[in-house]
Amino acid sequence: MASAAIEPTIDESAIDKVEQTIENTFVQKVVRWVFSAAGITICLTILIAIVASIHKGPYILVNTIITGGMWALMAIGLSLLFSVMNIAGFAHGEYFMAGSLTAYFVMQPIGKYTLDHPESFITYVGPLIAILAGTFMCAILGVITERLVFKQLRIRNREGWLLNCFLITIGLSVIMQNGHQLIFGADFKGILAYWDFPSVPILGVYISMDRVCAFFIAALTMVGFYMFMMFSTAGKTIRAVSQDEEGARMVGISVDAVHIMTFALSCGLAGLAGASLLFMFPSYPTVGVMPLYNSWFIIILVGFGNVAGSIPGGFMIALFQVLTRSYFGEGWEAVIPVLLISLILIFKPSGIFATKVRTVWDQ
Amino acid sequence: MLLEIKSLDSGYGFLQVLWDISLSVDEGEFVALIGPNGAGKSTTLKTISGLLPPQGGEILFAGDSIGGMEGHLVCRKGVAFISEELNLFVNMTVKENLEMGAFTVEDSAKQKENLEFVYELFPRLYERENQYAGTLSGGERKMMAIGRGIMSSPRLMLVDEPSLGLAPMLTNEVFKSLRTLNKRGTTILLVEQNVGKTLKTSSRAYILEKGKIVLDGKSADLANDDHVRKIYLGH
Amino acid sequence: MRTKRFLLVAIATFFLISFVAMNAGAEKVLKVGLMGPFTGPAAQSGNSIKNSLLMKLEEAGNKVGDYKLEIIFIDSQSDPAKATGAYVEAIERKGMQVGLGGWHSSVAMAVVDQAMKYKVPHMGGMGAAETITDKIKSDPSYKGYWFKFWSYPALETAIYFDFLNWAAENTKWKPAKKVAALCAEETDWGRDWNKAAKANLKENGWEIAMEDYTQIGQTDFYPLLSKYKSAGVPLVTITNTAAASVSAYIKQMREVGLKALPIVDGLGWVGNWYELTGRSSDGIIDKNVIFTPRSAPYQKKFEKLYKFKPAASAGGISYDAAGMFLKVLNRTLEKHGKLDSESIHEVMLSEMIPGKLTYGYDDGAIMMKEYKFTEEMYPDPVTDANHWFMPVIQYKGGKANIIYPREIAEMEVMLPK
Amino acid sequence: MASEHEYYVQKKGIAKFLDYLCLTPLGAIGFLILIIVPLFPPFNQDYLLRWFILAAIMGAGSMAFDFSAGYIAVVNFGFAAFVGLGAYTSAITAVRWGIPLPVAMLCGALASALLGLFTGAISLRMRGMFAICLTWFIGIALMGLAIKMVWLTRGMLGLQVPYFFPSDVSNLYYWYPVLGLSLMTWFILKRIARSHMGLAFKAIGQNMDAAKTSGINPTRYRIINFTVSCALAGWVGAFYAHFIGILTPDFLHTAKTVEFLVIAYIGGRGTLWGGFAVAFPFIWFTEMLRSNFDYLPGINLLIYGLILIVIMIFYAGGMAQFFQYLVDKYKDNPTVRWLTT
Repeated sequence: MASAAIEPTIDESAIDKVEQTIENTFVQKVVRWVFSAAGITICLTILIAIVASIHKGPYILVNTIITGGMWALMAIGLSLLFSVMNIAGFAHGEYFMAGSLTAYFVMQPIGKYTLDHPESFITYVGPLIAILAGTFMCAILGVITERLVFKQLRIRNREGWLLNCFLITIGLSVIMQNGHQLIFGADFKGILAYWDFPSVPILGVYISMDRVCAFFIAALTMVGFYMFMMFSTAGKTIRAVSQDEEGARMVGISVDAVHIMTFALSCGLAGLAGASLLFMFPSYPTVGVMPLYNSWFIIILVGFGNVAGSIPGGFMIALFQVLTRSYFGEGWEAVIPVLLISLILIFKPSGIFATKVRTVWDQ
Repeated sequence: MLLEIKSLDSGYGFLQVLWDISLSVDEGEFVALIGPNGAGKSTTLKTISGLLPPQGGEILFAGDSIGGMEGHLVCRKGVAFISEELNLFVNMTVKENLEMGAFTVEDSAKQKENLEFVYELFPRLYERENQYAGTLSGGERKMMAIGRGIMSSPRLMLVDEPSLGLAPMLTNEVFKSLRTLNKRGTTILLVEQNVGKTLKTSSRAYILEKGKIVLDGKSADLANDDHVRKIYLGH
Repeated sequence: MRTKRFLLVAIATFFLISFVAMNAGAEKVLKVGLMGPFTGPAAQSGNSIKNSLLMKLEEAGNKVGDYKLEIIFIDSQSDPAKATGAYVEAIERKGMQVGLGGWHSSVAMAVVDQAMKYKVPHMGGMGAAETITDKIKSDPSYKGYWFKFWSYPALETAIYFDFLNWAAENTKWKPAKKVAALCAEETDWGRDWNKAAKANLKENGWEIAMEDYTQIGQTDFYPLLSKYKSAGVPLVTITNTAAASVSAYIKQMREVGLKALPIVDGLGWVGNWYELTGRSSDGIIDKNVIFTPRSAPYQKKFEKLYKFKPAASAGGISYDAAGMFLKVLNRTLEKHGKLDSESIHEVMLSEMIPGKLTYGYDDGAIMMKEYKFTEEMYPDPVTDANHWFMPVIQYKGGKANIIYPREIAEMEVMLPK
Repeated sequence: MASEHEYYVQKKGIAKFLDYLCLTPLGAIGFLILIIVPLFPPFNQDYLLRWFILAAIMGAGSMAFDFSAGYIAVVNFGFAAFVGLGAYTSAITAVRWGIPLPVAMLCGALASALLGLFTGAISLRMRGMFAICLTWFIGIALMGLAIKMVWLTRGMLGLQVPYFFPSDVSNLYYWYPVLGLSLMTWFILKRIARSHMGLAFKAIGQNMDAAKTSGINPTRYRIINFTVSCALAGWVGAFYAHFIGILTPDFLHTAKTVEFLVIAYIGGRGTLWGGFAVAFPFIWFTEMLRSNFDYLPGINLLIYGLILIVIMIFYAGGMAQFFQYLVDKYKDNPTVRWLTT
């Protein structure tokens, strides 16, 4: 990985002074952020969401917030994979599928039990067990893939790594889809609901308990993920490897271990998304395609490898889609947001929140 | 003998850069490796630190063979490598970078002690504790990299071209800190192009040309050697 | 070395796989091709079709007279191009002589040409779009090579609106304004369905407020349903061949609290609809073939054999199609003393299309009173209360109940206030 | 076929003519075999011919794909959409205005070329993954449009496309045109690749910055490359449409792109011929799997994925690399040298 070039030494104290005066107050900081590219887009998105909600009804805002969270989770995993290992994953949707499949099989007996014992605490906790099972299953699957496939490639051939990995993930996706079909059949394996309670009215829009919970799961996971990355040693090693692999090796970090961890984390997040959305997307071989596309839209929109950017990105894509559906009709959400992202790409060729770290993506 | 290299061959794929290199560094020494551009100085350090697998020969560190060992394991043995590109974690703060440097140190008291020592050595880093490494100036980056190396309490420190791209004043400061470090007990193997200053600072030196060691000896002796004077010191 | 080994292994696998199962029998056989989407997004329906056809043929011992029936599977993969390739291969390489089954209209549109080209009669396809009917009617040389077992939407949807008219007159359901929102999947089926529904609704004085086409496999209908809710439409319709979509639509409709009368065409196309929708399916209006007591043994056997619930539409109708197919074969054997594409086609042309050879309850049909083709209707089956007929049904407590026509109704209609 | 090792010897007679066609004697023999083989049993059965035709179409498509992926290192991940655009344009012009089919096919090629020009132009500032994604998004958008513009494309209802020949003729009628089409695709691409333009492409593909500093204008070359690749894609697609007889938007799906891509990469990227040569055994192999293991639906795709992964891990250079290895091994043998130069 190329690290930033060493700048020629010029009068450093002068720069310090300028920087200090600019970074003086919190308010000034906020103002500066608002006028940065990221600030403008985020503010604009919020504005559009509010205007559209007033025009069409509050469901736009509610829908954006609730679906955005899950897409963001998927995209975080994808983005992490890219920034740490330079793998542009095309099989991420299949981990989503695996997560939902595991959750389905775990939820089956739990659902039967709660039907007989509706007052039991399992009614509340059971779904969480299913979701966690889905997450762990995918984390394990991720580790297996890393060891069996990417480790092998890394040992043998590091030339054209990015493209080779991309193709391998395409192959993985084909294998997992058809493997699911061969082993579990192609029928829709769905559940009725995780938490079978009446809908909750929010801003005059009725939202099922499952959705509310899915949103809270997404939000908590994001916070947890942030804490993990910022404050835990393991998270720091992941960040270190993503910023400078050689450097990480030099300070004694086992890059191999970080790769395993990253894969587990990334696939686990996809599995979590799949498991928590099982009530909406029953598990079947190709269930992951749509979430995969969405998360790709997000990471392209915000810039490759920008993990934090995936969060606003998720909400932006969700908003794009709700808006197109409301204003253009069903089916156009496959066309218009894509064209819009392409347009943004033309003007911002490396995404809106172009990453500061240049990794080897352009090989 | 802390570090002993016996007839080492190394290179990148089909391109062999080092041919039959042998050198040794004693505990507490300050040894320099000098030579022209492309002589293989950085390759030597990379091979020792485990970032590059050797193609032949032996590397012994404190009696154990570390040739072909992975980078992070070499680091755990007590070898710190400060590369030419510095390899800082640019999107982490100075403090986080230093903490990452102490990744292999499990004793938190020791970590704290190291951190205090680094801040004492480079007060500038203390001032910028919460700044991102990517926003540092060239000189500060060097200090940052050396500081990060110190954090792992290494027995041997490999330093690659610390003066590259620095103003003379800053170069002096860096050299001074290396000397302090050496006096404190850390063995140093330094690669430099600034031959004059290096020979003044180091106790012993090797001269590497076209991937082979052509000369070695006490720094003071080498400074008076005809070959060295003619080619490296320019008089 | 590694390269050499790799090459050897590659060549060995290659030959091994290509020479598997290349045997031919010497006894009298009729090679029957079973087509359906066994893989891909519609695989659940495809497997329902496949298993039902297989079951019926096996019940006859896979034999007609002294002819053994050899089964060839043709996976249409929901893709007309791939289906055509597989179909041709089945004819050319495996010697398929007669075809059975099918699900998608676009596949049928492409494959019908091959059936005609190779003179292989095919029946039991459920690709229903009117374009197929038009295509077959447009050229007499298609005649007798393709029999649809599901008639096109325009013939079918009318009953919904008869029901709506009846409901408006005879129940308390009085919509404030006669406005409807139509939603269909973005396929040949969905388009055709909406077209037919629109014509029918307009004729009955309804206005169309919104018309949407959703992607195949879409499961998020929140924005759409919220839109319907804020528009306050009293009638919503949806038709969708993917179980995931249709069940999501219904569940989310309840979540959103939409008060409109829901017509969900095709909820019953998968057997396990109640597992997917639960209580939220209560009150849904559908028009579908439903399992009558007559089909109970079939259902039981299917579930026991294949471990999932058969669908009345894909499975049940296919089961009957196979029954009718066997009847045709027996008749052919009786008439010509042999079974091949030509003689079967002759019987179909001379006895099936004129309506002489039919298949009904007496023959063991489980779904329809009688399957009958006529010169005017061909390639569609005759559609009326005594032949191919689908009543309006309403779901309640996991059971489909006929609510219209009233003569055969099993339950009082539940309508929103 | 043409090896990348060019032995600069004066060529005469047939060799010179073959060289003009960019065929090595081995390549020419290969083509001759392809011409003759379908006339003899067991290869003269219609279903085998159909596979042959499909393989030739896939092969020609993968050549066009490889032209941008292998040379300027921009993987056109919306390739199927360009193929499909050609197919739709050809079908629609033929149906609407009754244009003769060969002319309609040219219209298809033109439409794809125009879109290729546009894509090439707007993707200029992007690199690597971003350029890939842009082409991918254009593909997705095109597919969405094909679904939504029902008045033009009939959407999912499927557009009926006139056949080239009456529907009761043997597939042999299609075989020779498609072979000619492939040969022409090869000829056009290889001539360009051999010219100084081809060198520029390779330079851009290997190192954009170095190419810039050595005075190559990447803008121009990238646009040219993309346009040519897409034009040929459209051309192949148009033929496909008139062979299959029905078009659905699924034809533009990413999964279709993956099919082209897999063939091109197993063949060996940057060689053009690799994809074409591999298409025949590959299509045959996967179809065999599918039809012999029909009780295990999807097994062919599963193995397809496995092959892709194994090739990528162990043989990133694909079959062409292996071929080159063999050629290098026996390069002292005069017959081998004559065959491969």
